[in-house]
Amino acid sequence: MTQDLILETRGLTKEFKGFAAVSDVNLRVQRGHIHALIGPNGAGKTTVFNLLTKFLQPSRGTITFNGHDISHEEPAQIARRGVIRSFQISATFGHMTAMENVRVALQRKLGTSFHFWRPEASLHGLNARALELLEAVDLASYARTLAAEMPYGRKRALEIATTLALDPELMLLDEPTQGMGHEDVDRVVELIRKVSANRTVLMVEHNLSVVETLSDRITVLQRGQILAEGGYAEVSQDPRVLEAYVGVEA
Amino acid sequence: QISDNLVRIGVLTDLSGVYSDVAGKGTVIATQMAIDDFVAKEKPAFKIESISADHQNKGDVAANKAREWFEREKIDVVSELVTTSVALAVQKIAKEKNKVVLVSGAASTRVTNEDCNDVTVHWTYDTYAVANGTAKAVTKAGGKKWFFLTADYAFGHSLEKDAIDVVKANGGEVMGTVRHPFPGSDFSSFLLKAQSSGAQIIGLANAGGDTINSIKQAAEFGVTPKQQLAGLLMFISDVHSLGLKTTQSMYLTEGFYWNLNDDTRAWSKRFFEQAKRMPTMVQAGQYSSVMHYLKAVKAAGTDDTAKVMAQMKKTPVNDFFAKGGTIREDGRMVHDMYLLQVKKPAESTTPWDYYKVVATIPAAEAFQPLAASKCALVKKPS
Amino acid sequence: MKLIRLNAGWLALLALALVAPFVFYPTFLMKVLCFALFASAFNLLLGFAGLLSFGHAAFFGGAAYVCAALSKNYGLTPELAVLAGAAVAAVLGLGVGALSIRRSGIYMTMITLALAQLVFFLAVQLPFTGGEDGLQGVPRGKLFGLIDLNDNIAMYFFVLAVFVAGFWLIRRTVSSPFGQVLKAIRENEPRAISLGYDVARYKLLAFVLSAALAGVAGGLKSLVFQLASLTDVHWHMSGEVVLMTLLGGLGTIAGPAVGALTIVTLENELADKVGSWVTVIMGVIFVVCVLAFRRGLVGEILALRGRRSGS
Amino acid sequence: MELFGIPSKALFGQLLLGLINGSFYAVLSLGLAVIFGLLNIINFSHGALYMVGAFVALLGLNHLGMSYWTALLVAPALVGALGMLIERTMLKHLYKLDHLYGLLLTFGLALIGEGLFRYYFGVSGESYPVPEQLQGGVDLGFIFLPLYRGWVVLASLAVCTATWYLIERTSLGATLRAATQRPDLVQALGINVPLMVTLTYGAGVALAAFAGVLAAPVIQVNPVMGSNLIIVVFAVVVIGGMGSIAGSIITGLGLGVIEGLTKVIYPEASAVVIFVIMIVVLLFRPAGLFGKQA
Amino acid sequence: MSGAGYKNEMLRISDLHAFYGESHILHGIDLQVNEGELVTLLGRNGSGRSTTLKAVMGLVGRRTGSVMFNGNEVTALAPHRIARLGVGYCPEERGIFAGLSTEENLMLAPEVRSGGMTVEEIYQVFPNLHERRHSPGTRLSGGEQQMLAMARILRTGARLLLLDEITEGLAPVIVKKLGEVIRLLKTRGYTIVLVEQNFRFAAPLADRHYVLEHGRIVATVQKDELADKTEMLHQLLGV
Ligand SMILES: Nc1ncnc2c1ncn2[C@@H]1O[C@H](COP(=O)(O)OP(=O)(O)OP(=O)(O)O)[C@@H](O)[C@H]1O
Ligand SMILES: Nc1ncnc2c1ncn2[C@@H]1O[C@H](COP(=O)(O)OP(=O)(O)OP(=O)(O)O)[C@@H](O)[C@H]1O
Ligand SMILES: [Mg+2]
Ligand SMILES: [Mg+2]
Repeated sequence: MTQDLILETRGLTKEFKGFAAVSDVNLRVQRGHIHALIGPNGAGKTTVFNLLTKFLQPSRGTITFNGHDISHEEPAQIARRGVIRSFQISATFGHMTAMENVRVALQRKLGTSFHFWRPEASLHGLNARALELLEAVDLASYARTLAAEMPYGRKRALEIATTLALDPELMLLDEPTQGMGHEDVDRVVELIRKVSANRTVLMVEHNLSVVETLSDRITVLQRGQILAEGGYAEVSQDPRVLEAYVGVEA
Repeated sequence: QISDNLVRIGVLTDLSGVYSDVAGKGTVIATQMAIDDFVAKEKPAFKIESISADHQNKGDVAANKAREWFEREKIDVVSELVTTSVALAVQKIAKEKNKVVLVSGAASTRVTNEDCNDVTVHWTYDTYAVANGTAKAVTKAGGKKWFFLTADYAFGHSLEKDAIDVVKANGGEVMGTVRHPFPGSDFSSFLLKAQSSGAQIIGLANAGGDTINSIKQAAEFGVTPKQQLAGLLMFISDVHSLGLKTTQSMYLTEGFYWNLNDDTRAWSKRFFEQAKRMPTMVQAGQYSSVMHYLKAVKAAGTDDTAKVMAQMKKTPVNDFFAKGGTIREDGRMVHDMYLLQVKKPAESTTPWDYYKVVATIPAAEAFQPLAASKCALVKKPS
Repeated sequence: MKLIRLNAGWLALLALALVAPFVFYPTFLMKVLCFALFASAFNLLLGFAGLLSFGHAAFFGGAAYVCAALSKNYGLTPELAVLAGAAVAAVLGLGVGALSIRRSGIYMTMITLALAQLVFFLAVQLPFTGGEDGLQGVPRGKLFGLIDLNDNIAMYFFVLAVFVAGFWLIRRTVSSPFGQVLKAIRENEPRAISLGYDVARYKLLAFVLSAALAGVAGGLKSLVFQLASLTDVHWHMSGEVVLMTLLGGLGTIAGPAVGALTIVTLENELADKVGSWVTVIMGVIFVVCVLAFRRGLVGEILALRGRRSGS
Repeated sequence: MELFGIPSKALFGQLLLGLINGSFYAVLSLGLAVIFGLLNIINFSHGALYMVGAFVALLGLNHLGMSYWTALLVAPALVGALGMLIERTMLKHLYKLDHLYGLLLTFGLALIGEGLFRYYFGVSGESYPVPEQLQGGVDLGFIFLPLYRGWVVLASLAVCTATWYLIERTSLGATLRAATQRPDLVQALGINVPLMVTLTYGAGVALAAFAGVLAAPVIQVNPVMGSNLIIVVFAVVVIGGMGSIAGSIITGLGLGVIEGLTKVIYPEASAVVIFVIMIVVLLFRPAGLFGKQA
Repeated sequence: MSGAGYKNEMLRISDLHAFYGESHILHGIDLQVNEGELVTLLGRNGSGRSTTLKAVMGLVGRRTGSVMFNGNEVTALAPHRIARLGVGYCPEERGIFAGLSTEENLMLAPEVRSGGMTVEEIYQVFPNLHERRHSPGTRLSGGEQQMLAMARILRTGARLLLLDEITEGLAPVIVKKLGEVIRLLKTRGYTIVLVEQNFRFAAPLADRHYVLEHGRIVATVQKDELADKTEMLHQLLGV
């Protein structure tokens, strides 16, 4: 069967001093899917993200995005290709307002980011869009608040808004709902569904209900290797998965 | 006649830096002594004030200060100016403002050579005088084979050159030279080279801390006394801080030594009472130059720069510092210099009794001959 | 003219600056302006990009030498000489920046310091710098070949004009799109990368800008004092500019200038009176600023105002 | 036999001399590394305290007739105490802030120290005699090695090894390493971090003082002896990469040797060689030879 | 309020206020924990639960009010003194030490009391840690780090454990295991304050729940009241 793959890895491997955090992973993400990457702690999920975005150098293997081999590109380059990630531990610009956080992402497209002679006013054009994005994650009320002063959960939301600002082709979300209150979780789930409309999402998630509701396809990692792959129904029945992940002896 | 009947003397010296022992507070004291003596003896009709400032050996600090003194403080004469960079910088400004400069501490011959001008007098010594003096005398005395340890910057190079010329001129030979970084702290490697060069004399073409450390380490590595050191620019204050044990039997040339004769002893004793140290040649020279300037002002009855300069140049200098010294057209005050050898600890009987006077270098030979001068003021028979 | 639109406060200052030379000692004012520009340039890097360089003397002094040498030996007109100096400083900045930003934090600081020391040794040894003696008697020359700058007042207004221009540029840079990205990088570098920003280039540009402006300041100084010397490249100079910025207020627009004014005044007043204590006093100011006065003069004032409007 | 056009005899001599200077770099950069490793502060006053160490020895000798050997203990003790005072009264308040404040504070302290000593002792300084037990030297054939220089190498090596062992191999060391990363948390786990930090800083500067005493008989003791040296040591530290204690020691010695060689081969460059090496290292190994790669 | 007066009280917090710089986070917390009890602090993100724990350890910028541990006031004490009285703190962000191996991390905290778990026991409970014991602490995965942070304080023999979101980001299998560990600890008579997001995890374990909102305690729910009060809890927490 031929599928339209947006991202594909071949034999992706990362070793840390002999210890293989990720070994020989062939990941195939289909365009338009919400693809969940699950697995026990230490399975290598975050590491996979770090490899895909080149925050870590693969020991072996290739990564192709839209057909280009990106195995040897710089993190920033990859981001500019439209692969944007979020972080497992929230990452915002503490001393900038929520608005500015989002705007910094938006501004890159203007291509004026090296123009030190332009006035700030030249960015005001982006405020409207920035506000939209904040509304999308219910942060409109925080627009003028410094990120550092927002509660953890809201920071994560802001992070997603910032990621969205770049209108990425492929979004990598590392545990987007980690440490969130439940209604925050639901909000984020909604949000992800909304934004996934015209793009691909690859996310690491522990909250199985979230995985269930969202994902079209699931890859289960264990000890750095792919244990199972398929739709939720399939995977959740797979005895090995139950054993290794949910911890139910089958 | 004399601008608001007041003569103001600025002492611009190094009060906190490397040369504060050579010049520093001592020159301020010497200046005040000169003024007091002058007032007491000559009973002038005009008032005299002196102010002093620390130039921290920084050309720009000095330039800035001098400029301010001339423009705002009505200073008639700036004096001392230890370290060449400072002297050169101030000379330029003084010329522009047409004020007198009395250089005592600066070493480079440039002051009265390439950079000479008609408002500057270079009083106490210069690199030619000390390097030449030592090199010539030592070579003549049989120290034919030289090796030079040279600070790697303009000043060191010129010291080295002056000395090498003389050594060669007197039938000596140069076994080698090595350039050490400036400022340096470890000279052992360079001394080792000197040691293996087979030279009898190691000429130290450096100054201040570098000289001190080279001497110290030469002793440590047993370079001395097998080989002899010759300090091309050294002051009694250096010998004092190094001690006789390490410096013994070194050759050096100075323009003044407190223990030359009764006059020098008498003055130095008075100086010592205030400064708690014996005077260096720079400090003695400072007194001498200021005194000469004041006398000239009195004689000329004006503090107009041109007139005073003329007066100073036509009167010979006769005091405890210089006998029959004269100021040349290039601004060089020529006087006898003294080739000295540091005593062995045993030979030193009283505190500060450091030198044996090996020879007196007559004024005529001591300084660079006008013939060789690069000074624009020197009328060459063309 | 941009500056004028900013606000009455700046206007008043400008007016003050225009009459100052007729009241105060021009040379002194010029020194202040040179250092004010130097410090502001430095602050662009430390205050707004969060990069502490301990080697800015290299740019300041390097430019001073170049500017001095050119106008002394080749009779270049002052404006060109200054520009040439700035250009060289920018190139130096490119080199030092490219090397030092490969490491972050205090490491980068030490690297700048070490590289600056390298420049210092070069200045000691290269023939054209006059080594230990420096370059004296640098002609101020005729601005654009017309206005004779040997007249202190004329020189002052030249310096003032350059300062205002430089100051305005810095102010603009900080709020520019570029400034925004710098801030983001300072706040959270990995995140900035993941947004597609090639952080090294932004830091580098900031470095070059800062170096070039420091160079302008250095060039001006060499003309004002008609002298370029080792002082300008010595690490003490690097320390001094840090002190000025710190005292005035890190990351504030006006702070560095205020700091420069204060320090330069202090030095002028103290030099004669207390001699070697100057170093000690500078040290004490450093310590006090770091311990008790981190916002700096301007920072404190702003904070006060903030608190008032806050309550 | 010749190498670089230098009789190997002379060459060995120069290598040995390099090693001697290297020992100073080693002890100083070690002190810096210890302090940095545990307090995340670049101790700019390290040079000044090295100078103070030398002066303690000198003044002790002149005024109390304190022997070199006593000085070797007393100076580090005194300076260490001074360090702890500094830490308790000043540095302590900076840990929550950006590290650069630590650098700036210690820079200020360095200025103060240097200024005070200049004021009281002038600049040309005084020389400190070599202890009589170590006077004279041995002729190794390729060089006349002053006994004292030999002692310098041995003493510094001993001190370095001891320090390394303490930090890398003992559980105390482990605690110290943890404390630098999250002092508040380590403290919440029941360890008296403030005390630990104070002692560490004390120890670090004591090392500087120790180097100062070692240096006193070799070079003129003066107020500026530290300030120029320290920048070179910074370069050494950058080259080594402060990641590892052992690294800073080895780099120190190694660079001393290389510098020594340059003095024979191309003296003019000996002042800058270390900085040049630093550049090269930065180009190829930004984190330094022993630093943890980013 | 909490009827468990007969047991001797271990921790009593009264009118506790905490600040981060300008911002006032806790507005007068009152709660009390008796020996052997397990209480949870529930609440939405940013409600001040972590801050409460930090305040007990003296890790917040500024705090007022009183914290009594075994009857002595500890607000004046430095964190390490508080810990030495027998309080073990497991922070929200785990705080594993980069420079140290997993094992060194584990052995870091000094034993404040006898009767802590032995290293062997700990490795039984957390096999991953045994596997990675020689690798640098921060090279552990998020989850592994969480286990380590937890394990670390079990060794010291502390009697009062302050656990902040220990299940955060953990796979269900691990969460289950942690549940067992907590029960084990209870049977061993440890006193535990548990900050939890995961109500399902906390509910069966706790003797009492405190619900925080905006730095205040807005509800206290005893184990036995759970049934009736679930409604309230639901709309307070949105479970
Ligand atoms: N270091 C800090 N500086 C300033 N404000 C802070 C800091 N840490 C937390 N806060 C604020 O204090 C409030 C309570 O934070 P806390 O961490 O206690 O929330 P929480 O109840 O633990 O929720 P969660 O841990 O899920 O974010 C939040 O508004 C948060 O923004
Ligand atoms: N930089 C590193 N050096 C060495 N080992 C590492 C490094 N980063 C991760 N590891 C190891 O690789 C394995 C996978 O880590 P990773 O963070 O990818 O797990 P994860 O699936 O994200 O777990 P979690 O869900 O807990 O975040 C872990 O065993 C971890 O110890
Ligand atoms: Mg992860
Ligand atoms: Mg929390």
